[in-house]
Amino acid sequence: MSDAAGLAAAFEEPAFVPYLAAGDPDVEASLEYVEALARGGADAIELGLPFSEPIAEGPTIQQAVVRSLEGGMTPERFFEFVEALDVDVPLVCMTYYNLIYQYGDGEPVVPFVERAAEVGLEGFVVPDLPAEEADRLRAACDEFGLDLVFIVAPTTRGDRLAAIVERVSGYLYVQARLGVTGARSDVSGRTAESLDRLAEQAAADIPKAVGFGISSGEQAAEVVAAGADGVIVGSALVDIVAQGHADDDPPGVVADRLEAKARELKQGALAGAQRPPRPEGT
Amino acid sequence: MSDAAGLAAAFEEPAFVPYLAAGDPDVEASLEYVEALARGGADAIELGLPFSEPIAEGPTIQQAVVRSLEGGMTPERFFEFVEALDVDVPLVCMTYYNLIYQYGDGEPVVPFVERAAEVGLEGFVVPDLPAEEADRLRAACDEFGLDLVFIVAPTTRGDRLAAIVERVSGYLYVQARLGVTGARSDVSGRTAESLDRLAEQAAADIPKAVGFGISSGEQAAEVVAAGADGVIVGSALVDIVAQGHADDDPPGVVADRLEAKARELKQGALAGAQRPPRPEGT
Amino acid sequence: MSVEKKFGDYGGQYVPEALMPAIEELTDAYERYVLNNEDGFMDEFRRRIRDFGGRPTPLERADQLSERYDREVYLKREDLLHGGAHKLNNALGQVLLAKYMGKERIIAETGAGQHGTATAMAAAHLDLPCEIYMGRRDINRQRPNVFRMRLNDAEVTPVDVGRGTLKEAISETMRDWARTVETTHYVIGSIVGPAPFPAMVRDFHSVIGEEIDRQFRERFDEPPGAVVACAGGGSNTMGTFDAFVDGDAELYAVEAGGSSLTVDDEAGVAPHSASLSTGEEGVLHGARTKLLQDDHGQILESHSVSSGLDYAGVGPELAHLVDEGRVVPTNVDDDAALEAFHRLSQEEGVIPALETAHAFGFLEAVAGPETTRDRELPETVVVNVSGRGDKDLEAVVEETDKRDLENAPSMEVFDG
Amino acid sequence: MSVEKKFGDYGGQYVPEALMPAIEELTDAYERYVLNNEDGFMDEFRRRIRDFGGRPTPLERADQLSERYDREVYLKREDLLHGGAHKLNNALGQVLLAKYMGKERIIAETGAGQHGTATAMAAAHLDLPCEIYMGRRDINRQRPNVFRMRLNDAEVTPVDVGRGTLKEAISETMRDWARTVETTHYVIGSIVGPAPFPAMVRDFHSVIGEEIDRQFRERFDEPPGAVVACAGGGSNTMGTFDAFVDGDAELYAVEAGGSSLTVDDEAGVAPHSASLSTGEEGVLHGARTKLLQDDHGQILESHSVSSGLDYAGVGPELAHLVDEGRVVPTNVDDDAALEAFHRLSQEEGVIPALETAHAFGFLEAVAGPETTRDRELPETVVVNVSGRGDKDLEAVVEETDKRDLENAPSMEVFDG
Ligand SMILES: Cc1ncc(COP(=O)(O)O)c(C=O)c1O
Ligand SMILES: Cc1ncc(COP(=O)(O)O)c(C=O)c1O
Repeated sequence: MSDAAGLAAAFEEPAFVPYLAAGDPDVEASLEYVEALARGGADAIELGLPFSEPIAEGPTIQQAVVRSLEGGMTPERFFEFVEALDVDVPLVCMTYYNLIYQYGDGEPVVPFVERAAEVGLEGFVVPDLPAEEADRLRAACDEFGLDLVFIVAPTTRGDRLAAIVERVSGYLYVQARLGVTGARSDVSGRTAESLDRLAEQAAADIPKAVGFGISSGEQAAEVVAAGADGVIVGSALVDIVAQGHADDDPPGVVADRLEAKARELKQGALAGAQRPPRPEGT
Repeated sequence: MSDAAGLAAAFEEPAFVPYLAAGDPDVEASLEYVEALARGGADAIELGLPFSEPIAEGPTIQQAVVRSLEGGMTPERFFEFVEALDVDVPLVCMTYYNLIYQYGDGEPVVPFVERAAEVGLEGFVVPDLPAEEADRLRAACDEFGLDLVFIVAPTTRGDRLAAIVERVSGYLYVQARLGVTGARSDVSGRTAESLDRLAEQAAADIPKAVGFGISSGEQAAEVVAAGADGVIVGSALVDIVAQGHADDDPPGVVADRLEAKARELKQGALAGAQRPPRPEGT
Repeated sequence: MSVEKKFGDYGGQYVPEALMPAIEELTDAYERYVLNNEDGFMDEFRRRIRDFGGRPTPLERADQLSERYDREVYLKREDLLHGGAHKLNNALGQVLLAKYMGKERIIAETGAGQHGTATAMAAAHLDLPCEIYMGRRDINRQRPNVFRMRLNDAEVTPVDVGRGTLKEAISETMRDWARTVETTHYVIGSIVGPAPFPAMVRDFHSVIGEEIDRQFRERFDEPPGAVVACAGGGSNTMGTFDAFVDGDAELYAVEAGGSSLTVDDEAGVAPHSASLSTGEEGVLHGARTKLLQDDHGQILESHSVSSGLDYAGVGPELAHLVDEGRVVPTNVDDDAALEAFHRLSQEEGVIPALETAHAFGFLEAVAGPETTRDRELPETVVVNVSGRGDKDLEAVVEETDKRDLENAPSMEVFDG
Repeated sequence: MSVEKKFGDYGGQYVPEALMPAIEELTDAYERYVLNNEDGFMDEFRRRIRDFGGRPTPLERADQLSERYDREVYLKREDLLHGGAHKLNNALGQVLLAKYMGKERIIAETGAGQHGTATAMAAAHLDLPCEIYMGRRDINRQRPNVFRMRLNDAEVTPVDVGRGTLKEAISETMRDWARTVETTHYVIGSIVGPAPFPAMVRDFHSVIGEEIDRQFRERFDEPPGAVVACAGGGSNTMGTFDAFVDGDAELYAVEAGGSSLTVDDEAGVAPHSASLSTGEEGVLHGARTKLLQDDHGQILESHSVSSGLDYAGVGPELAHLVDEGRVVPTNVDDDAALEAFHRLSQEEGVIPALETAHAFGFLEAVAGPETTRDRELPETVVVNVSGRGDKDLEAVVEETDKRDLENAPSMEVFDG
C-alpha cells in the first residue's frame, strides 16, 4: 500500500464518488456537469478518459464514451479539461491502459502520470490493468505522488487480493456484483460478502468504496450500512446526461438534475452510517 | 435383315420421308398436316408418338413433343390417330422404347406391335433402342409383318454396323451428322462418308434414307446425288407447324405450306438422282 | 474382372446409336483403367482422392443418437469430402478417366448443382475445359452452386426447355454428347444411365463402404449390423453398400417420400421420388430400371424437398438388389426429413444435406421414441452422411417456416 | 510444460479484475488437461478432432501452381476440416476443456461467423448450451453463418452498439463473461486475448504444422523450405508455424493490405488490417501486442475485403516472433487477394476463403510471372489453406464486379 494520502482523505465521512465521462456530450457541458456534482456533495470525482474499446463498461457508459470521442476528446484535451475545471474535490482519472501507455515520448507511462500530476489529478483507476501488470504505473504514481486505485471483484480472493492490497493506494474500488458497469435497482448480497472478506485482509485500513449498479440514495445507504466507506456511482449519472442530450435539454437544466441526484446519493451515504451495523455474517 | 418388304417399296425412286409429331399442336390440325405431306409427294411418313424424355431430339422436335403431350396424346390416341388418317403411303411409328414396353398387358412389346399392325402402321424407328437390345421387338415385328428401322450414325462401324444390318428391315436411317435432330443449312460431308461405308457392308441392298438437318430441296438433291435412296426431313417441317401455331394461322394455311415444302423436298430428291455421281472417295 | 452391363434384367444401353461408339470406348477404358489398373490409373485416382478429396473420411460415433436410439449409431462422414458431398469420388474418377482416354472436354448435367460443382472442381483440378448443363429454374434457385462452378472456370449453360430442371438438363447433356462424343466425355452424376456408367460410378464410390468396413472392424472386430443410406439415383447408396452386399449386414435405401405417396396420374405428377419403393420397371435415360411412370409409360414429374433425391429413376443395380431382397427400400416424407435435419444439426453438430437427412428420418421412424414401425433394427448401425447442408440453408429455413415441426429453431435473430 | 503467459514483452493479462479468477482457473485447467493430458483430455481431443473434425487433413501437391511458380507448392487442406476452416481445432478443444472444467455454458464472439459456427458445432457435438455474440451489421451480412449457428441450436445475440461488427462483439462477449464467469467459458476465436488464451489456442491448432511436418517428410525426407499462412488474429498462422519455429523453414505471415497502407488518422480508420507489418505495440483485448492505433492509443477501425482478417490486433506470440526476426510479416492488398482467389479456384479446383487467398497473393507477388519483389522463395513451399470460400461467394462476386481483375469469370449466366 502506497503512502500517498491524497485520495484517502476524501473518505473521512461516508463518501460519495461520482463518475462522468469527460467531454460527454461536449467539453463545455461536461465541465458544467462535473462542477454540478461537486456542488451536490461529491467527495471525489472519477473522470473517464474515453478509450475506443471500453471492455469493462456496460451500454450506458459505452455510449458516453462514443459521444465524448465523437466530440474530439483526446488525452491532451482531457488534461486541459481537468485544468479548466473549477472544483475543489480530488479528481481521479479512469481510463484504459493503452492510452496511458501510448502518451508522450520516452519511457512509457511516465509522461502520462507526470502530466496528470501537473494538471492536478490525484490518482487513477485502470480497469484493464491487473495488479500483476501494474508495477510500472505504480512506480510512476509513487514518483509523482499520485494514488493508484484497484478494483476488487466479488470473485477476488487469496493471492490475487493480496497482490492488489499490496499495490493499491487511495481507496479500494469494491465491485458490487459480477459484470460490467450499469445502474440496477437492487444491491447485490455479494457486496456485504466482499466487504467482510476485505475486512479480514490486510486491507482493513484503506477506504473501501462500493460501485457497480448503485443508482439511488437508498442503495447508497444500504451499502454504507453494510460497511462501505463510500459509494461510487457512474451509470445512474451518465443516464441523466444521456437523457438530457437526447431530449436536447439546456445544459443548465441537466446540471441541476445532476446536482440534485448527487445530493440524494450523498445524503444516502450519510444516512447509511446512522443505521445499525449488519448482524455478523449476513 | 428381315424380309418384310413393306417399307422398302417406298424407295423405288428417290424417296422423300417426312416426320411430324402426331397430335402437334392438336389432333385435328395434325391429321390435316400429315395428309398435306402425302399430297405433297411423301413416299412414306414417320409419325412421332411423343415420349416425355425425347433424348435424341433437338429443341424443335422437343417442343412439338411437349405440344402434343399437352394436347393429351397417348399411345392409344396415337393408334386412333393413325386409323383416322386418310393417306395411302406407308406410315412408320417413331417413338421411344419405354412406351412400346409399357403398352398393354402380357408379354411386353407384343401388344404394342400387334395394335400397330392392326391400325395399319408399317414399321418402327426407336431411337433409344440399340440393335443389341432389339431382339424382342424384332421378333414381334416379324410376327406381325412390320419393319424395324435402325439409325446408323457417322460413328457406327464394324461390329456395331453388322449388328444393325443384321436386324434392320424397311430402310436404314442414315444420320447425316453427329448430334440430335434439327434443321441446318449445310449438309455434312460425313453423309457421303457414311454412305460409302455402308456401301461396303452387306447393307448394300437395303434402302438408305439420310436424315438429321435436311431442310431444303437443294440439300435433298445433294444427299441423293451422294448416293442416298431417300431423304428424311423432320425439324424443317415441324418448324412450319410451330410457326403457324405461334402465329395462330388457320390449319388450312399451315397445311398448304407443308404441302409446298413437301413438294420442294420431293423435287429436290428427284433432281438429285439426275446429277452426276460423286467422284470416288470425297 | 469384366464389365457389368446388366444387373439381372436391369441396366443395358438404351441410347441413340450415335452414342454407342463412345459408350463402347468408355466400356473399354473402364475395363482397362478402372478394373485392371492399367497405367496405374487406380493408383493415381486413390492418391488424388486422398490428397485433393480428403479421403479417408472419418467414421464417427454419434453419441447423442446412440443414446436416443439405444444402439450404436455411427456416421460415415462423406460430408467432409472436398465439395461437401460424396459426389467428388465419382466426378474425380470420371474426369481422370477422360484424361487417360485423351478426351479434351468434360460435360455434365446438374440439378441442385452438387454433381455440377464436383465435376467443375475435378475438371479445374485436372485442367480440362468443362461445361455444365443446368435448368434455368435450377440456376435461379441454386445461386451459390452456380457461383462455385463459374469460379472453377466451368461454363454453365442454362437449359430453357420444359420446366428447366434436372430431367431437361440430362436430356440436353445427352444431346451435347451426341454431337461431340469424339472429343468429349459425359460425366454422369449417379449410378444411372447406360452401361458402363452404373457399374463404373459405383466403383468410384465403393471406397465409402470399404472404409466403413475397415473402420468399423477396427472398433468392433465385426461388420455393422445395418447400413443405411439415402437414395436418389443411388450413387452414395451403392458406394456405401457395395462392400456389404456379399455379407450379412441389413442394407436400407431411404428414398424421398415427398409430401405423399399418391400419384396424380392425370397431371403426370408424383409428389415423391420413391422409385425404388413404388416405381415400376421401364427404360429411362439409357437403362432399364425402376421408374415413376404413368400407365402409358410417360415419366412422371417427381418431387421432394431435397433436390438431389428428386429424380424419377434409380440405379439399375439397386433395382435388382431390391428385387433380390438384398436391399430394403423404404422412404421418409418431407416433414420427417426436415425434422431429422434439425435433429442431427442440434444433437451432433453436423448439419446434413437434405438428401442425407432422409436416412436419419428412417432411423427415427424405426427406432425413435415414437416409432410406428415394428422393424427391429440391429444393435449397430452405420448411416452414410452423404453431404453437408450448407447448400440447403435457405431452403430449410423456408420449408421449416411453412411447417409446424417439433424441433425447429426460430430465426428471429434477423427481425431486429 | 508450463503455461506461457508472455512472449517477450507481449501477451499478459490486461483484463478487468472480475475476470482474473476465471482466467486463473482456466490457466490451471490448461496446464493440467492440455499440457499434462490429465484424465486423458488430449487423447479425447485427438480422437474427436479426428472423428468429428476430419483430421488429418491432406497435404496436396498443387500441380498447376507448382508449374506456375517453378517450385514445389503444397497445400495444407484445412478447408476440409468440418465447418470449412481451421477454426474447429480450437473451438472443439476449448469446448471440451470447458466440459472438463465443469462449465455449463459456452459463449463466443464472431465477426464473419466462422468462429461462431465452429463453436456452435462443437457445443452441439458436446451437448453444451451456447451463445454467440455478433454485431447487428455482421448478422445481416452473413446470413448463412447465422443460419448454421441457429441450426446447431446456438443462441445468436445481436450486438447493436457501435458499428455492430467484430470489435463490439468481442467487447460484448467479455461483458457477458464478466457477469457469468463462474459457470461460463468464453471461447476466444484466435491466439489473442489474455493469457492463457494465446498459448492455448495455438496448442489446439498446432496439429496443423505437426501434420505438415510429417506429411512433407514422408515425401521429401526433409522439412519444407518455406511455410506461408494468412494472419488475422493469427491462429491458423501459429498453428501452421509452431512445429517449424525451432527449425530453418522460412515463415511468412500474410496480412490483409486492404485498399492501401495509408492510415486516415483524422477519421481513425486504417484501410487495411496489417497490424503485424505496420502496427505498434499497445494493449488491446487483454494482451500487449502489435496494434493499429492512432497517436493517442485509440484503436483504429481496420478494413479488409476479407472479414476474418479484419482485426486491429494480432496474437502476441506472432508479434514477438516478428520482433525476433523468426517470422516475416508481409501483406497483400484486396485486389491481389481477389486475383489469388480466382487463380486457386480455376487452377486447382479449390475455392479458398478470402482470408486464405491472401497467402496465395503473396506467392504470386514473390514468385509470379510479374513479381516485383526480389525475395527468392525456397524450392519447396507449403501454404495453409485455412478455409474454404463457400462463405465468401456473394462477397467475391460483388467485389469482383467492382474491379477490373485479370482473371475474373463472368457471372452472366444469371442474366437470361
Ligand atoms: C448430398 C447428397 N446425397 C445424396 C444425393 C443423391 O444422389 P445419389 O442417390 O446418387 O447418392 C445427392 C445428389 O445430389 C447429394 O447431393
Ligand atoms: C478461413 C479463415 N482463415 C483465417 C482466418 C483468420 O484468423 P486467424 O488469423 O486467427 O487464423 C479466419 C477468421 O475468421 C478464417 O475464417
